[in-house]
Amino acid sequence: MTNFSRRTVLAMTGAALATPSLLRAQSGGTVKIGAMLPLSGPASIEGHQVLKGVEFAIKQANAAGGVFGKPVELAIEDDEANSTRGVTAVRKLIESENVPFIVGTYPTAVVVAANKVSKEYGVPMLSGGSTGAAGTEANTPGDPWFFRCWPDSNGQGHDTAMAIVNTFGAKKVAIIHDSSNYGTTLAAQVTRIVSDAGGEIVSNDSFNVGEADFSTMLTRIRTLKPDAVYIGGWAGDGATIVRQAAGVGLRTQFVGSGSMVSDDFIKLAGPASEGFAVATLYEPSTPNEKGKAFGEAFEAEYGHSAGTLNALGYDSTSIGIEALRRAGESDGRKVQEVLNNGMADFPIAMGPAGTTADYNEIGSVDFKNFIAVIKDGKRTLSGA
Amino acid sequence: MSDPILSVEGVVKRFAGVTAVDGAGLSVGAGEIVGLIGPNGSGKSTMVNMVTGEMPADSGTFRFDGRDITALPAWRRARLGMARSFQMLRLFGSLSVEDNLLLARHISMKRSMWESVLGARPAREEEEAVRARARELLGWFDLAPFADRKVTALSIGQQRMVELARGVIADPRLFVLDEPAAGLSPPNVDRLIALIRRMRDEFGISILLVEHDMRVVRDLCDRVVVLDSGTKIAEGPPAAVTQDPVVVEAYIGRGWKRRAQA
Amino acid sequence: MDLFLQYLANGVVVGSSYVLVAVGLTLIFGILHVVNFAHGEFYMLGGYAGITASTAFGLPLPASLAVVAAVSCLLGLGAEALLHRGLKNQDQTSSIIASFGLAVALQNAVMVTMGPQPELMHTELAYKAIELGPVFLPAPRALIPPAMLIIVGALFAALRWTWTGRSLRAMAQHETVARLCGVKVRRVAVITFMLGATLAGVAGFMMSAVYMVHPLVGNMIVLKAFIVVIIGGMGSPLGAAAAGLLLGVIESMTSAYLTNGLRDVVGFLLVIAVLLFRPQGLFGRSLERS
Amino acid sequence: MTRAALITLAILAVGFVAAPFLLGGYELNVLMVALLYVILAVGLNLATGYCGQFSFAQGAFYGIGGYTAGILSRDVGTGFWMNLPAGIVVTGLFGLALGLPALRLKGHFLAIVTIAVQTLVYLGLVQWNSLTGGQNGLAVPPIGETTLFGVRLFEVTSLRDLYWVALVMAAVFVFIAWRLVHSRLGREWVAVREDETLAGAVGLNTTFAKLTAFVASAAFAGGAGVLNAHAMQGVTPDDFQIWISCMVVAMMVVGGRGTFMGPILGAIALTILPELTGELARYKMLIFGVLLVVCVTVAPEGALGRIRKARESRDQAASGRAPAKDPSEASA
Repeated sequence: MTNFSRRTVLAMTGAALATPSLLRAQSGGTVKIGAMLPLSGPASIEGHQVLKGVEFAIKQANAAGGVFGKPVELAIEDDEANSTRGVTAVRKLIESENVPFIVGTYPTAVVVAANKVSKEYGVPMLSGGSTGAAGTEANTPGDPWFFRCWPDSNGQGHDTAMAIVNTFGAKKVAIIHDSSNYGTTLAAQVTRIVSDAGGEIVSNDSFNVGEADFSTMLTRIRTLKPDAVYIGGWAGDGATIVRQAAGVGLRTQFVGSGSMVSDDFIKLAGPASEGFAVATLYEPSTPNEKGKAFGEAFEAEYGHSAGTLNALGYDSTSIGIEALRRAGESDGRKVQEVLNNGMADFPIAMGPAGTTADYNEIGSVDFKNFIAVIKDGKRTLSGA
Repeated sequence: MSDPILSVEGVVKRFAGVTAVDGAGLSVGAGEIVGLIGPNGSGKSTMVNMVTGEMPADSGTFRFDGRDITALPAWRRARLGMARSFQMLRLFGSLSVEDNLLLARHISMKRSMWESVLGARPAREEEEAVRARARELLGWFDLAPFADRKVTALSIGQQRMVELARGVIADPRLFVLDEPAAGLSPPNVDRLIALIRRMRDEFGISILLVEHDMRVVRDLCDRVVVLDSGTKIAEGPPAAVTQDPVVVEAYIGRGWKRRAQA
Repeated sequence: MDLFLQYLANGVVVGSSYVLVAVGLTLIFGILHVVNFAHGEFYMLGGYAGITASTAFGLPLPASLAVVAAVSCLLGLGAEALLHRGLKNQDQTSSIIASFGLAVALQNAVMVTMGPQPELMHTELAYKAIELGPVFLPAPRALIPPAMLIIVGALFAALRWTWTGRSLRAMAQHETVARLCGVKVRRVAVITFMLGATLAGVAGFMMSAVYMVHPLVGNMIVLKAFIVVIIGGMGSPLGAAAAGLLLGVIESMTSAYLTNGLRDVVGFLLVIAVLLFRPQGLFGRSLERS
Repeated sequence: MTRAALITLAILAVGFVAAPFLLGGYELNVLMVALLYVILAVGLNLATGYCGQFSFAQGAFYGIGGYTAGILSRDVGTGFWMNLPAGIVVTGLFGLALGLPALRLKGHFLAIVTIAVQTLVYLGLVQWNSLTGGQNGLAVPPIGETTLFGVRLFEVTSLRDLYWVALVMAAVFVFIAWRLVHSRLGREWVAVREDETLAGAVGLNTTFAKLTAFVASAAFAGGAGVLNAHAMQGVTPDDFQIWISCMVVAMMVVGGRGTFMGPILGAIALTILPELTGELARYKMLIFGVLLVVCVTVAPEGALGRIRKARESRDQAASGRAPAKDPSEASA
């Protein structure tokens, strides 16, 4: 036993010590970039969608000849939507894979913890779906290390609220949101702005992610006769709510949050999705040329049209790759400089026509969200 | 005889409508070995479990060493000086023989638990003393070579001895033995009888003995209490009680009748 | 009042769906003393099997149902080997850990093969509705309570009047005695698992026309089912039926008259209270805790 | 076992002390996380492995420790060295509260209550916005400068410094666990696990034993939680879901519950191994699930328990069937 346990421990210690050298073995023929996303755990569904956009961007870049004449290779880490794991993952990507930038991640809390570390190393991060304001607010103005090429959830909340009040002329608004960071912050923002604009919030309900039945809540909301119902959360729950609302006879203007309008949503919500509106960062029918081209190429590749999460993964990654190309070498600090000052001319797929990766001093790109409405089972842009 | 160490009066215990013990009582004097016998299902085990506090009684009073212990749980009764063995052997299976004894001695250790956790010298010395005492006792029970052995590695007969040693090490006033001879070979039963007598004679432990083996009862007991259907049907010296026609009827008569019915 | 009835009806519908998942769990828990955390995955896989059969292969409803039952039986067979036979002579909590491992493995296997996006079964029924006085229910929802009644009724009858059913109940009482009375323990265990898995699978299939199915859907389902099993008293299908309806209605009323955010909290508080003050469950007879 | 355990501990100690001089930040980070899990698993082992009281709430206690640090930092302005004892005490009290149901419930009923408690704590962290900051969680300052009576002692700034703090804390907790299980209290825990009725019959206060086991177990998690909060400079509810509890249970089970070294090695192995999956990362969780099932079915006593069992049966064989022979029978 004594011998055995000694041997076991030695083997284990040995394995632990040998790890770095194994992992440091760099492949010479490629340029590595990093991505960190929640691929398991509570946010894995979103993580996988963002990943698709990331992979598509790399595919395109490699088809166009890669960077520095070498193909781009993705080093991917799963952060499990957990800050502790996220910090470890960032260190691994930077130390073991020597990546010059990291696309990631989806949960804002993990972004905040991980970006502290990546900044120490001098490696910038580009949002992998995190939209919470806290991500960019943690940046030092003028020297951001976390870049998000779309407005934060406050911007989305603002645009949504304005659409509810102005485009749809709603006076009485009911709010439903999930208890995630994303849903909660959006709902708070919409509530504030609708009230400021003279609207009345008739109810405010939260639900826990994974809840499947909303019928009672929706029945109660029906009695309040709202002009509009706002849903903050992810697409699956949004589709369920819209379908169940039709089931309980609640027929009014539904407005959702960013990632909700997608073909999946229409498929899942069925005819109940008719008239559903969102303030969104991306729409395949966008007037934005880059976005249109991306949408077509994406659909040709994967057989379904691109959603917001695909688009933002794509944009963050292609911005990163272009910044790397302009930096001239695989160096995180140089890439950060380019991102901070030298990308204002680079068009992106999201946002209105002519949107570029023109980051402001806290690393955010602010543009007006589209208002997308589902008409005849098709996604259309309102007023575009 | 002075005041009894244990006196039990008017105990009633019902299980889902069946009355297992119905107003029975018994007492054990200081230094006395009292047998508790009766046919199967007469309520002996229930009685024992109520005496030691494993099972609450529906009514009745229990006095131990002049003190009313009716409301006390088993562990408080043990701390007052009541030890027991179990009909179905019960030992801390994953621990060594010595540790099994040690645990039974925890109650009389003077040093606080925290001194033990901190590893303070007085606590360590006390534990060493108890270990020495455990080894001494194990020698007494012919178990010295097995002190460090895991208790389940011992034979059933040896495990019975560990149970006795566990009771003795606590320095109890009363030792309740629940069928200690069950499953022992005849030579071992002889040894058991000798050991129990020595426990009383050398350590002054009073004993309440539940037993089926009439030889053990005859050889050891000063007095015998006979239960049948939860009531006391006889009491007295073993020789007298075993001649009592009521007792004979309870054991043999009914047994014979039962056999005839089957 | 009309509104109250609608809330009640919603609660009954949701509660019935809990019952369907929980009856299988309560059998496995009550008869074999296996705490099966993979039960939510039986539900999830039933949903996926049904959707694949009916959508991808275009099978009619009865054939899809047969596919779901077959897949579930296979799952039950495998789960029994792992969680019951494989863990003989081990303490009670081993099944919790092993079934948790099984749940993680199944979830991620589905995540890898089917992808993370939610799926929904489309039926023509979705566009029909039933109105009973003031209560309005879409057809797929309205079908859940009667289906629950039929399934639980059939199960109850089978347990009562068939030899296998009696064997199952005997096992729940005392395994050794049942064995002595000629009950084939192994066979009963396999049947219990297959039955439990099939009930969960069918529930997942039916529910996939109402709620969505995704790889992680089992997490919440299994917790709700455990709440129902404990409130109802383990091993009691009728207790589970009553408790499931009760939980559904309580959740509905919490959502209607308190706040929706507390909906899930109520169930867990109820479980802790029941276990502390009435461990045999609200509807169970006293059970020996050994 | 004791000698082997000491040798193993010594080897581990040498490895962990040498690590900062040999390894880069990533590997050091992994080892620091491993140390946090060591504290969690060793703590859980006190209640579950030694005292036999199953708990799926270790992740909740981890969170309560972290949130105690977060709330104190925010509302009182205290630093790490004040938050650490506070977090341990607060979490210990929560452990006491969880111990109360354990006085009445056993086996899987207790396990399910702990699952309910874990879920409730998570929902509480999410929904009690004013106290916990809801989904956004709380920011926690770094450990930073440490002073004693105004004298600057040292400063924790880099990962390396943090690692040392974690290593010292883990060593202290492991030492405390060692003292606990080798004291009278630890022996009583084992007695309760082995046979609660018998423990009562020999006069042990089983209520006290169970409650102390739960308190100790939770207090360990609380300590780890405070350190994690300051190391991550923040706490969010998602970091303390039931998933973490299950992970800690897995570490303890895979290593060997009720053995001293098992949970330590289990925690280290299950933290390091997933980092080595490389190309298999996509199947990481799938592998983990299968591993858990296999481990419980094939070696339920865990790796170390398995080794110990093998040694015992070998010893028994070597001593020539001694237990079967009863010397008293021979002499009679």
